[in-house]
Amino acid sequence: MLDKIGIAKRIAQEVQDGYYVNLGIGIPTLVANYVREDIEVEFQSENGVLGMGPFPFDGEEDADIINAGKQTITTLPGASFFDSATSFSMIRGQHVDLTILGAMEVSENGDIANWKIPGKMVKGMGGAMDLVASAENIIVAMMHTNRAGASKLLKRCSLPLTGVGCVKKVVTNLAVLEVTAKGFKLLERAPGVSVEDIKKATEGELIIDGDIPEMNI
Amino acid sequence: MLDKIGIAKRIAQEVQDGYYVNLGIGIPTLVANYVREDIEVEFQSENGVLGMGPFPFDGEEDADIINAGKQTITTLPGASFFDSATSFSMIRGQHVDLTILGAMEVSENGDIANWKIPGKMVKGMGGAMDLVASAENIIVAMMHTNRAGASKLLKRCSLPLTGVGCVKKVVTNLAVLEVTAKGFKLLERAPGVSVEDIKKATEGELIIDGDIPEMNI
Amino acid sequence: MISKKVNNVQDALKGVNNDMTFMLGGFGLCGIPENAIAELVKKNVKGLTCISNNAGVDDFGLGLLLHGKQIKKMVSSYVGENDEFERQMLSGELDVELIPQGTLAERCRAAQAGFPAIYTPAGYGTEVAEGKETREFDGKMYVLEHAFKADFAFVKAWKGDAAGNLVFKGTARNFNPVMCGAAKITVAEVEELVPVGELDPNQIHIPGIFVQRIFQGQAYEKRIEQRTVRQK
Amino acid sequence: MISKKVNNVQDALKGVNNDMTFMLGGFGLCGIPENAIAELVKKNVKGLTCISNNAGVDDFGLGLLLHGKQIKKMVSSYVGENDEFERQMLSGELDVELIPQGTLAERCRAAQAGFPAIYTPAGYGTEVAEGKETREFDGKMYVLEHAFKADFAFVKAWKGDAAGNLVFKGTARNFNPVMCGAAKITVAEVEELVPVGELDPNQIHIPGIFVQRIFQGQAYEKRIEQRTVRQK
Repeated sequence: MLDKIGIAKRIAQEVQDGYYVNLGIGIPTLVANYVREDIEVEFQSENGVLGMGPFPFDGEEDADIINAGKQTITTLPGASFFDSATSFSMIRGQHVDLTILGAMEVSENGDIANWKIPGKMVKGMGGAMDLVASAENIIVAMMHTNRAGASKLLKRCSLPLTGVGCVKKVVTNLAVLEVTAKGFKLLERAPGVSVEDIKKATEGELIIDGDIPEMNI
Repeated sequence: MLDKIGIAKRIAQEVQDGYYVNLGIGIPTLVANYVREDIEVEFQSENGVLGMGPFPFDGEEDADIINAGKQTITTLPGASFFDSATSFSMIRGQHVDLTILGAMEVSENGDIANWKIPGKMVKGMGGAMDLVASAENIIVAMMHTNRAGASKLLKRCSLPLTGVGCVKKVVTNLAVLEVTAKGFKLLERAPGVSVEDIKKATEGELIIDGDIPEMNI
Repeated sequence: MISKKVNNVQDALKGVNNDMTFMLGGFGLCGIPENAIAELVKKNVKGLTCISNNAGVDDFGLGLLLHGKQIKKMVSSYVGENDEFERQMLSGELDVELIPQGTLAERCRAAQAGFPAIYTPAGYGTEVAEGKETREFDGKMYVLEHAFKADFAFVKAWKGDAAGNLVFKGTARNFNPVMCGAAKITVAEVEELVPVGELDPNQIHIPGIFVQRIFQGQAYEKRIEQRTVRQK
Repeated sequence: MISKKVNNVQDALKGVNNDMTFMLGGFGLCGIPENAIAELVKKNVKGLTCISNNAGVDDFGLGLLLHGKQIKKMVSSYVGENDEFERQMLSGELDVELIPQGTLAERCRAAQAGFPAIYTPAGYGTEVAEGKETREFDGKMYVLEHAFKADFAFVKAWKGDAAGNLVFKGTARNFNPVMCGAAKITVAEVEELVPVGELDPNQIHIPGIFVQRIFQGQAYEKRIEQRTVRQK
């Protein structure tokens, strides 16, 4: 079973040379730390920066240079700043190659819910609805089950949706799954996790085709 | 009766302090030379410049700095360059206060035709259709009649339209006319031109209300 | 050169009134019009509709207007980080319309550029699209979203000149440029009002035609919401 | 940093083929991709559809492609200044679609930004709107115009870097920025390819994400169409 860092490490393997990547808040943000060093990747943040670097050194932070999580950041050579319309031109226009974001629920047809829980304070969707409606390549990073032990990979999402039929891949603490026309296709098991464990934790249609390899992290 | 320069001089009186102005090719271009010197006006050209100045001195022309007529120009302090989408945001978004352009025909309801003569080589509308569809304040500069002596102020345009119901004012070699719901309202006569002369030269509905003053140029 | 310069924030906010709709630039607390917000607090105008990506924090940014119960409705994409906001929203005192961030940006840009509405894929199939027209183009579904209408846009730039030309810095740019010219009156406050002619005409982010009033801002706090650093 | 740099115009034009649709930046002869056009002439690709505000003059710009009868269709707003163009159009060899200049710009921008279509007032009530959907918003009529689809966009910038970032000069900017990222592959040629990091991130007109290939252009002629001067 993976922890959050494990999930981030596994997703980092999906990042390919030449990719522009948008990382959501939470586990997705950690992915940046584990991308192979021999490939070139640029990180976009929807508040208006391309070519984000690491956090600034203590004392060098600039209030005018932040990411979409409102964290102070730095930029790398080749970076650029732009306005919000241009930023979403990159996203809506499918110039960003990979979007990684967290979710509360994913359904077997690729719907995602990650912005609202009825009855609780709603903070808003931020850029998530634009990202999921536009990105061609969306990977969800999340725990396989919620704190009560209920599956987050469902037949149908119970929470208000963020987007429909958009998720391509899900990486959880238990497994890597591809969203196909027939449901969640199990691709890999987390270390020490059995196919049976994954079956039990998955409410949506689970497709098990032949031997399922263990992840190589 | 006015010549082209006279028409330009009369239109220049319509330009008010604080106006952003877009000038078409031909007579409209001349208007810039006769704007009062005690007011502040900025000229926009739809190829992407705001704050145009006079032509450059001989030897100082820059191939990268032209107006929409493809003429080499200069810029004044406070000028800016921008892309074509931004340029038409200024026009479509009604940030340009006054548009002055030439026409082949204007109808009594404010339609304008100035881009195409069937059977002849068509050069295109350039930015004219965007300008006339968006501008709140459009003044047409033209001769009252064509070379054959036929009126260019018509009940209905005979040529393919550039825009519908958009012209607010027409300044010709004979008169200044306002386009109203009831037709062309005669506002001023050119020096030495009688109301009768204007009547004869106007095919569209002409409204003559009281004494018509002579222009003061 | 048409001058847009006004002497101070008081002159810049002339005509501001109760029940108006405002656009306010900024993302989080980054690039917000601090001077305009402070003056709106002083003027104590009420019943406002505010279009702004975020709603500030409890004691800064739009949180200051929320504190005085000046805002009737917020149109935003993300409104966390603000307890008073949550209280007013849950009690029903505050009306909140949440819309996707890219939609918010483009509805501003539509107003700026004279487009009545846009088709965006964002929110299709979600409650954001409820009651809205949807339409298929090339096998993909889109939602029709209308241009905003606002009385004032308050934006903050890094540098500007009397002609109204603006240059922004870093990610403090964000929504500020798309709000310029998107309201009846655009008020720009700048950290540095430079002499006309000093800004390179080639490097102006917003030409002055989109700005009606500009003034030299004072005493910028530029608060950082999430100070994240690494050690040397 | 993701490098977009290619060594020369030949590499930049790999994949270019007969019957493709191209976008070409420039207004008149100002800011046109001279190197790409010259190479297209050499490659002698035929049956092209070219989206470009103008069609060059007889012996320069797109006129060079017209001369070789390489263009099947032009989509432009203004095509004067070109005798060969007129001859081919009147003889029926060349198909011409004339559209308003602002519509042309925005149909490019729609493709760049992922919008399927836009509503513009330009051309309503004219033959440009014939056969197109029209619609009223707030008492004003608009025409629905669709995003362009193109295989290559050829643009010309003043400065650029290997990351694909571009800076334009003066009115040579024009349609170039709105065409970046509006085709499957955007090829940028620059007068000066500068080291990565030299361009101020705050002053980049087009971020590299919108550009797939960039190369150092050669021997720019930058011809002036209407040399207008005054005497000292």
